[in-house]
Amino acid sequence: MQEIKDMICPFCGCLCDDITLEIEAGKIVSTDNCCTIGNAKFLGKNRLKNPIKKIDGTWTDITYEEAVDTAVEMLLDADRPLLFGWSGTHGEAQCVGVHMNEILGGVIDNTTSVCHGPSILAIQEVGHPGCTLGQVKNRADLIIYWGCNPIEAHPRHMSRYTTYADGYFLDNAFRNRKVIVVDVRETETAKVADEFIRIKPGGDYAVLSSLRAILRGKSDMIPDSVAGVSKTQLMQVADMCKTCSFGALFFGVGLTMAKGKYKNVRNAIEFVDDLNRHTKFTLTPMRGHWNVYGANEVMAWMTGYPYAVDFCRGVAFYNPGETTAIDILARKECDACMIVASDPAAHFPRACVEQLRDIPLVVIDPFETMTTTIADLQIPVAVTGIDAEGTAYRMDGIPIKVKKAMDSDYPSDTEILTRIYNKMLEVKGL
Amino acid sequence: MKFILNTGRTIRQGKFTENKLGQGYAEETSRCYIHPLDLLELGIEEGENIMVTNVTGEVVLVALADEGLPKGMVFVPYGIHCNSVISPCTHGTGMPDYKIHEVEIAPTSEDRKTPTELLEQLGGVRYAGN
Amino acid sequence: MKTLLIKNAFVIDPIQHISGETMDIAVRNGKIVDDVKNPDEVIDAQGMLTLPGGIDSHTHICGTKVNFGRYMSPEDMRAGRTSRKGDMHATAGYSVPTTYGNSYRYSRMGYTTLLEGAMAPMEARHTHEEFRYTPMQDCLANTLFDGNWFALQAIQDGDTKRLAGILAWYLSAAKGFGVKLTNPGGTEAWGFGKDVSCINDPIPNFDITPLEIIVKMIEANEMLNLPHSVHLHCNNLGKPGNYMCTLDTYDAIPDINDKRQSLYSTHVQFHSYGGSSWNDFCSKAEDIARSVNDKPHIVIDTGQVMFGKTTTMTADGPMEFNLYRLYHNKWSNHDIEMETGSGIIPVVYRKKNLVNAIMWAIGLELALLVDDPWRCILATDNPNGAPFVKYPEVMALLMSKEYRDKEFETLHKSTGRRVALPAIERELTWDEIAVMTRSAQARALGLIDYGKGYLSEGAEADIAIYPIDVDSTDPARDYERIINGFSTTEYTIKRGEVVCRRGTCTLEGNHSTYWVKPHVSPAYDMSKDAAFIDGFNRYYSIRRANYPVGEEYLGRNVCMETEASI
Amino acid sequence: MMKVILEVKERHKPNLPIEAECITPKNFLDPEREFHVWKGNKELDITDIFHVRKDGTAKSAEQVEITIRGDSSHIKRVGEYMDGGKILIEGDIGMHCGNFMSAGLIEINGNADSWLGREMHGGKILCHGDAMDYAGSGYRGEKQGMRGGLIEIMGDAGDFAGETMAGGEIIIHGNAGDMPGVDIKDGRLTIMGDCSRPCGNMSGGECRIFGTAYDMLPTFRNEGLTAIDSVQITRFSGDYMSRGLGTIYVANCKYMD
Repeated sequence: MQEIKDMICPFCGCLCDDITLEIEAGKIVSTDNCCTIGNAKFLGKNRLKNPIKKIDGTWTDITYEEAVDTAVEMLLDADRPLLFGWSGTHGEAQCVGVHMNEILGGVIDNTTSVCHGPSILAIQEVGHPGCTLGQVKNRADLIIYWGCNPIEAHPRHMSRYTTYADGYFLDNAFRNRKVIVVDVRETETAKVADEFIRIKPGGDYAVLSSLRAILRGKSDMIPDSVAGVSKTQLMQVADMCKTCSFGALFFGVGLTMAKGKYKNVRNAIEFVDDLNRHTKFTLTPMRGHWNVYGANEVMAWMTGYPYAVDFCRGVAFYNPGETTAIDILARKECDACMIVASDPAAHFPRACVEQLRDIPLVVIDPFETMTTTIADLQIPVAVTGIDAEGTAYRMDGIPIKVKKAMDSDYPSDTEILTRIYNKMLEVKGL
Repeated sequence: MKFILNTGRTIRQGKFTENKLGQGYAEETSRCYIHPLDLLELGIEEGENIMVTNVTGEVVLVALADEGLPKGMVFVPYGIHCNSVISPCTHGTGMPDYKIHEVEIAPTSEDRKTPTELLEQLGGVRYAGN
Repeated sequence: MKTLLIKNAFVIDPIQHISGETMDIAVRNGKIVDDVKNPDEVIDAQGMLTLPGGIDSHTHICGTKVNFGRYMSPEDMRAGRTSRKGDMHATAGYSVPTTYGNSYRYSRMGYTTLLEGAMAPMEARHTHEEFRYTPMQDCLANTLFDGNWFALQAIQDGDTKRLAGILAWYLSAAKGFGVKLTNPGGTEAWGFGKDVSCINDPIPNFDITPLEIIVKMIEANEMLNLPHSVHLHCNNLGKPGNYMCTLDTYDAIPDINDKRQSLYSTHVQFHSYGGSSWNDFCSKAEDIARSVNDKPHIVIDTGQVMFGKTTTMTADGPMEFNLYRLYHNKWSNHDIEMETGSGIIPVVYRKKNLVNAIMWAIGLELALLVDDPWRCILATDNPNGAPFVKYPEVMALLMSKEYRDKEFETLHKSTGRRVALPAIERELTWDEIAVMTRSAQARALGLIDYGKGYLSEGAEADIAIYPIDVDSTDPARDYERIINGFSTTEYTIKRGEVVCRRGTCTLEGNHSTYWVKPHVSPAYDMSKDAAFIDGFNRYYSIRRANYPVGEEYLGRNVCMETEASI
Repeated sequence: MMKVILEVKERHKPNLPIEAECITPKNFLDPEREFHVWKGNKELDITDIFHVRKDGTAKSAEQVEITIRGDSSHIKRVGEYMDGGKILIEGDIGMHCGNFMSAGLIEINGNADSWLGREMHGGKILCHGDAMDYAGSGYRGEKQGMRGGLIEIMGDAGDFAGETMAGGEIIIHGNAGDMPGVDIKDGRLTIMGDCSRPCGNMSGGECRIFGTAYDMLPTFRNEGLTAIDSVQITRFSGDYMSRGLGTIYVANCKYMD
C-alpha cells in the first residue's frame, strides 16, 4: 500500500490540491479529502483497452499506429474540420491541438462555448474585476452565489474558499460571513444561505439593472416587485453589498444559459464595477471542467482568442455564435470532427449529435463515452491526474501542475496528439 | 400542461460522468423534478412517467417532487435525455437555451429509455469489447 | 559544431568600448570566438550597423495579466493577424499580440533577450508556459513582492535576514529573476479597496510604510547577491504631482552595491508629473532627471508613451481602477492572495489630448536630460506606454531634434507651456542609442557575467545586423531611415544561429529561461521553516508542496546560483 | 451600366459556408481582377461556386449592379466594405452581408442570416424577408456597432438587433426578438411590431416600438404620453442603471413583476 499526498483532483474548476490517494498493486483503492464526484473520478473503471475503429457499423480493435493514420486521413480530407473538447485535458495537449488546427485549417473550440462562453463575451465588453480564491477566503465577509449551485457542481467550493473556510481576517468564517444565493429555484446551496433571492426565469437582467439603479440613488423608480423579487429585498441586498468590507460574487451557468446570455453577465460585471466605488467587490465565474480555464488561457496566448477560433482561412477568426461548436454542428457546416476529452453526445442538443453522427468523427478519450457510439474511431489515452500529468488552470486562473499517481502503458493526450500532428506534417510535406 | 424546463448539474450526475453508459447515470439523467402542486394538477404520483414534448423533440422521464422549484418550472439533470428537447438555437451567442425552454408535459404509459437506447435510436453502436 | 563568420560588420559595442569599427565576428557553438576556420556559414555585413542583440529590461509579454489582456480584447486581435507560413506560426494582435506575435516582432527588431516585468509568484507557472512559446528570445521574469505577507511581516519584525530568506525561497520556487516591487504596500491596501499615496503612508494591516518596504527589500536583495537590483514601480503612479513622491523615494535609496545600481526605477515617465490636478498637469522631468544625475546608484527606464491604441497592464491594481474611472472603458482586476494585485484597461493616447501630449514629451525629456545613457534605458513599458514595435520611432525621436519638432507641431497647442522638450537640443548618438537599447540593460540586469550585451570572445552570439549604413546616414535628418532600419534587421542571430532574416523568422530560436537560486544557510531556508510552512498552508489556497515551478517548465534552463550572506 | 449575374451552382456539401467578401460592385470595375472565394479551408475561383455573367461596362461602383441567384443562404460576407453600387439578392443570404458597408444599396428578396450590416457606416440594406440575430450590431469587444446608413427589414428580426448601435437607422417592420438596442449609444431603432427587453444599458439614441415591449426593464422612467405620427405612445427615458440619456417610445409595455 502506497499513500500519496497533495494530489490534484481533475474534476471541476476548484482543482482541489490536497487529495490523498492510496494505491495498491497499480490501482487507486481509496481517496481522502475528495468530494463524492472526485472520489468517483479517481476510482473510475471501464477504460477502453486499445484503439477501436468502426468498419461497416461494427467496432474493430486496431493498433495505435493504424489509429493515428486513420485520424490523419479523416481530418486532412475535410474542408472544414472541427476540433472540439479540450477542457478535460492538460495544457500541453491543448497547445498541440492549436498547432494541429493551424495546418488543418479548421475550427478549434473548447467546452467553454456551452459553459462560460457568454461570460467571456461579457468580459470582452466590460472587463473582469476578479481575484484569486485565497483572496476571498482571507478577506470576504459577503459571498453571493448567483445562478450557481456549488453544493452539487463544485462540492468543496464553500469549504475551501468561502462559507466554511476560515481566513486571515475571518477566524470564524461561518459566523462572520454572510451568504446570499440568487436562483430561480431553491437549490441545496440556497438552503444554507443567509438570504435567498428567488428570481423568475429570465429575470436576472432586470434584477441586476434594478440593483445598479439603487446604487446610483434611483431607488424611487424601482417598482414594488422586479421579476419576482420585492423592492424591500432589493434595497436590503444593495445595502449589504455596499456596506460589506469585501464582497465576492460567484456566478454560474444560471446566468450564461438563461435568456440574454452574456448580457446578464455583463450586467453583473458592471454591478460589481459600480460596487467598487463603495467598497471592495470581486466577481468569479464558477468554471465547470477542471481545465476549461486552461483551454481558454492556452488558446488566448496561441491564437489570440479564448475559444471558438476559426483557422479556415489561415488567420484566426473569432465570432461566437458563428464559430462555436453548437452553431457549426446545428448548421451542418463542418465535415469532420475530432473530440478530445469531452462527451458532446451527452451534452449537446440532439440536432448537433445527429450531425456528429453523419460526419467522420475521431474521439480521443480514456473511456467509452456516449460520443463513442456515434464515432468512427476512438483512441484511448491516459487520464491526466492518474496516469498522465500536465498543467491546468483553476477557475481563478491559478496554474497548477496536475500530477500523476502511477505509470501506465497508455499514451498521454500530448503524446497521441503529437503523433497525429507529426504525421500530418509529414503527409503535407511541411 | 406547459412548463419551463430548466436543466443543470447534480452531484449524482457528476459522480456518474465517467461511466455515462451505466445504470446510475441513466437513472439520474432521466429524472424530472416538479413542484408537488404541479404533480397534483398533472394528476400523477411521484415515480410515474411523463412525456416531455416541444417543437424540438420528446422524451420520457420519471416525475419526482421538489418543493424548491417554483410552480410551472421543471428541473432535469444534464444529459442525453433532456437534450432531446433542447433546441440547438443559440441566438448568435454559441450557447443553447439550456436553462429556459417551454415544454408540454403529460402523463404517459411509455417506458423511459436508457442512454444506450437513445443512442441506438440515433444510429449509435456500443463497443462490445472490454 | 556549427560555425559562423560575420565579415566586415560595422560594430558598435559600448561594453567593449567599440564605437564604430569594421571587423569580423566569429561564432562557434553559439558563442563568440576569436576566429573560425572554414566556417559553415558566412554573412557579409558590409555597410551594416551591427550591435549586440537587443535587450528589453522591462516589458509585459507573458503571464496571467498579459494573457488576460488578450482574452478580453478580441478587438485588438483584428490587427496583426498572420497565417502560418514556413516555420512561423499564426499570429494575431497589436498591443497584446499572441506569444508568437511578440516573439517574431521583437526578433525582427533585433531583440534577443526579454525581461517580463511583473510575475506574481503564485502564477509563475503560467509565465513560464508562455515563455516556452516565445521561441526567439531568452526570457527572464521579475517576481512581485510588493504585498507579500511573509515579506511584510518580516519587515514589520525588523528581521531583514528573514526577509532575504523569504525572497530566496520565492525566487527559486517561482523560477524568477529579480525582485519587483509595484506600488509597494498599495497592492496590499487594494485588497480592501484602498491605496497608499506615497512612501510614508501606513500600510493597512501591517505596521510599516512603503519606504520601509523599499529600503529593507534593497538590503535583502543585496544580502542575496542577486545579479539585478530591486526593480521598483514607485507609489502613486500616473497622478498629477507625483514627482515629489518619486524624488522622496530616490532620496531614501541607499547606495550599497559597488558593481551596479542599487535601484532600478521603472517607467519613470509615469512618475514625473507636476501639477495639483489634470487641469494644471505639467512635466517635472527636469527635477527627476536632476535627481537621477546626482545619484549614480539609480538606473531608470523611461516608460515612453507613443500615440495610438494600446492596453495598459500592471500589478498596480488601484492605479488601474483610477484609470478606469477616468476612461470608462473596460476594466479588469486580478488580486493575488498574499502577494500582489493587477489590473488591465485599454487606452488610446491622442496627440490632441493635452495630458497625453505632455506624457509623450516627458518620456523624451527624461531620455535627453539624464546625462548618462547607461542609467537611462529606452522602454515603453510595453504595452503600457506603447507597443514595443514603436521603439524605432522612439530612437529616431531621440536622435533627431528636427523629427521631434515636427511631431511637436501636431500636438495639442498648449503642450509647449507645460513641458521643457522644445528647448532641448540634445540629439543622441549611435553609441548612446546602442547603450540605451542593450548595453545598459545588460549591465543593469547583471547579465554581462552571463555573456550578454557585448560581442567579444566568450559572449553569447546574440547579434543584430541592421541595414543601416552609419557613414552615409545623418540621423538628425534621415530619421525615416532610422525608423525603417531599426524596424527590421537584415539578420537577427540568436546563440549563433540566424533566427530572423529581413523579418522572416525560423523556429530555431532555442530560447532559454534565466532564473536565480540564492543559496542561504539552513537557518534561513524557508522550506524547513515551520512558521512559514504553517502560515503558507493556512492562508494560501494551494498547498505549499504544489507551489514551486518545476524545472520541466523551463526548456533550456540557465540557473544563476548565488551565495547569499545569510 | 454593368450588370453582373452570379448564379450559385449546385454544391456537393451545400451547408459548407462560402466566404465571398470579394463580391462588391467596386471589385468588378477592374477587368483583370481575379475573384477568389473560400469554401472552408480551400481557396477557390469564384467560377467554382458561381456561374458568372458580366454585361456592359462601368466607370464607377455606382454603375455596377450585381444580382445573386440560386441558393445563396450559405454565402457569407457578400457586400463587405461595399462603398457604392447595388447588390440584389434574389433569395436568402448568409451571415455578415454588408459588413462595414459605407455606401450603395443591398436588396435582399429573401431572408438574411445573422450580422446583417454589422458595423455599417452608410448606404442602405433593404431586406424583404426576416433577418436573424445581430442586425446592425457591433463586433465582439468593440464599443460601437452600426454608425451610419439604414437597415430596413420588412419581416422580423432576431435577437440583439442594433446591439451597441452608435448611429444610423434600423427599421424593423415585423417583430424584433429579445434585447433590441441593447447598449445602444446613438442612432434610431424603430420596431413596428413587438419585442422584449428593449435597450438595456441605453446611453443615448432613440428607440420606437409601435407594438408591445414585453418584460420592459424597470430602470426606464415613464415620462408620459406623447404622439408620433398621430399614434399615442409613451415616452421613457433611461437606462438609469447607467447614465440614462436615451429615449424609448413604446405603444404598449408589460413588466415582469
